[in-house]
Amino acid sequence: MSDTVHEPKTDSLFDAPPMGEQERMVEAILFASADPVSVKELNDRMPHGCDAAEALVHLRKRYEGRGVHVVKVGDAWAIRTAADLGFLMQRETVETRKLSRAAIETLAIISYHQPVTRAEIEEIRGVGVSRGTIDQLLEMEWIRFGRRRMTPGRPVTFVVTQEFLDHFGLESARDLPGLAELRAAGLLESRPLSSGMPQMGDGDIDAEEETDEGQSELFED
Amino acid sequence: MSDTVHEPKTDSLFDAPPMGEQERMVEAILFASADPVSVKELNDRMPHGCDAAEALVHLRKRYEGRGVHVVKVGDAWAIRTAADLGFLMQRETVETRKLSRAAIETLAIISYHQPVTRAEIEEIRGVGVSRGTIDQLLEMEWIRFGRRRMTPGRPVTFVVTQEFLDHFGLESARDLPGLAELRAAGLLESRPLSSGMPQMGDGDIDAEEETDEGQSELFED
Amino acid sequence: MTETDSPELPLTVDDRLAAEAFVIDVDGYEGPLDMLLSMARTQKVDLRKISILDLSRQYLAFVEEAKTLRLELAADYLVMAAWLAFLKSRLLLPPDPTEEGPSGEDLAAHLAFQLERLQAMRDCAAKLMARDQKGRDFFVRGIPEHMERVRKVKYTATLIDLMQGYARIRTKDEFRPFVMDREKVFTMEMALDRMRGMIGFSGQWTDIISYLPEGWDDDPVKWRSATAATFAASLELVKEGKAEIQQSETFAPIQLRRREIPRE
Repeated sequence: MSDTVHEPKTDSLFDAPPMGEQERMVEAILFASADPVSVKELNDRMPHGCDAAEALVHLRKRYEGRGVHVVKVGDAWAIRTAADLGFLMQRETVETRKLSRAAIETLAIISYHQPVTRAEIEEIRGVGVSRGTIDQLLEMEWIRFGRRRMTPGRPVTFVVTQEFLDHFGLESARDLPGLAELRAAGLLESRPLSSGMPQMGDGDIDAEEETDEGQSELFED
Repeated sequence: MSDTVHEPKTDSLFDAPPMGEQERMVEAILFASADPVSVKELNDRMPHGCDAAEALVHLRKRYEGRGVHVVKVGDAWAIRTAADLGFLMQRETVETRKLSRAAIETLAIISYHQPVTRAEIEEIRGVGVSRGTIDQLLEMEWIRFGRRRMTPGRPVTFVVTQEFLDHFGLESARDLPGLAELRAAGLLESRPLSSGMPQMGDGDIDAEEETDEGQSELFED
Repeated sequence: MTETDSPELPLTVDDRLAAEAFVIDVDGYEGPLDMLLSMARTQKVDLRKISILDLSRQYLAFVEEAKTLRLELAADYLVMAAWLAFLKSRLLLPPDPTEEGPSGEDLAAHLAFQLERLQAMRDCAAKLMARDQKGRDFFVRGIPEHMERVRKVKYTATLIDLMQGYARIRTKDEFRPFVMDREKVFTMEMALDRMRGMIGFSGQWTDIISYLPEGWDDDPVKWRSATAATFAASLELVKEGKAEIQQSETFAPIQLRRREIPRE
């Protein structure tokens, strides 16, 4: 499946449409979809030999400064209205459920520390994380399960989703505000102390490896 | 409400935004609205003093020849995929299926006996031939209409096509193996039918296929 | 909320207001670390230069006060209090070289790190929520066009299919490659089929030989096969409760008749 993307163009039986046409096609597909569309899917939907990635570069430029923008969301693309025109859209505004302080903090911790285990979240917050908080974030599709940590107990980790990036207008989790500064300050390291500190979570934080895996496997699949 | 539309611009306390801005606003509103938006509604939603009708003229021009168009729907406006790119909104999945027994038999009779009328096919098969079977073979372009038979009723005949020959790797229908060759190849049983032998299920098949008109015959499994 | 209805607590109004404030505050904190963090903020210094000793004293004082006010404190707060008391003693007493584990300073530094990290995450959360959000500041396509799935079926057949199909018609029989010639075999299924249709009319005892199909009684091989199959089928019908079978003596004719359905 995935090898169709980088198929050399010389394999093509027919010539790919001119780039201007390809740009139109990408434009039509992105306009038609409320959800971001991956480059792979664009290529799959466009005629053989098309290069959606290149067409996207042109299209993005074309919409600069316009009422709608071409935005990158993870490895996918979408068209979104310009944020400065939000005031025109009261009618379209969706009432989002008010998130609790615990949920907001948990979300921030997951986004900056991902992949992160529940015990690690609890260690950072110094308080247990209720199942409801995690469930709410999972239900909103802002977080999902990542790989299991290869430590005793093989705890599950949490990572943020494409929907999270889309919702907050982020190209990738690397673009989170202040990420570089936090890392430079060592505040994204997992720094367990071998004894003494009271543990709020499952108590197996000590067992977690000390390596700073944060942000290294943002996009697992 | 309705008198706001034609309000003279001189009444405005503030200057209306520049036309470029107004165009951006119309663009964003049309993009995000779930329904087509009338000029009146555009004006209502845009800052005081805006002229949505004029902005629409500009916007419409801007999208000329693009992948999406600004179109009038009744007395309202919407953004729609360019008609020539409709194919991008479809995903085709091709599934390969074996031809039904009825279709294969009908095809076989046509290929061995062409040109052949429907009545003759039915006589040879000993079973009625449904319209669906003939239509399917016509649609696949494996058979086509031949000359009309110069007999009462002037029935149409069927013959196989070049497409058929290509698919089966035949130069002409005369290359099809004859009965003797079929027998020699073990495809024909030479055993004569014993009249006293109960014909297991034979009668059933006839009855079944005869009632089995149309589509249902196409899918054997 | 009258003021004189709790004689066992000789507290002033101020005391009680303060106590209520504590309850509310504890509820408002997201755990002991959060409470420590807000206490630390009152020191109004860089979190890295915070005095953990002061903070411990402040926290322990709060817990003491909560006790005198008979407030129920969550276990987390008490565990933290115990740990801070331990930390305080470590920080105040000269280090014991025989003791294992991290020093008081290490523990204090770690607590400071935790507070700083929690504060950082709080700031991040605020920055995140202050971003332009989908459905509030920017919007998705209002009329998304759903992708249509067009299912196209392609039919195919091979030359062998075609020839087998033709062979089938020309022999008016099911095409059965690689099947043994069973011309002279009358199977039990065939016999059963035949007898099922006939048994209903057989109210009298009838020799099962009369059930043999036409044309199967002249060839001995066929006769044997047909007789065996008919006999087996007879037993099957009896087993199903559709017929009764009898034989007066050895080698006498075997007789069969319909079984009357008993009325219930």
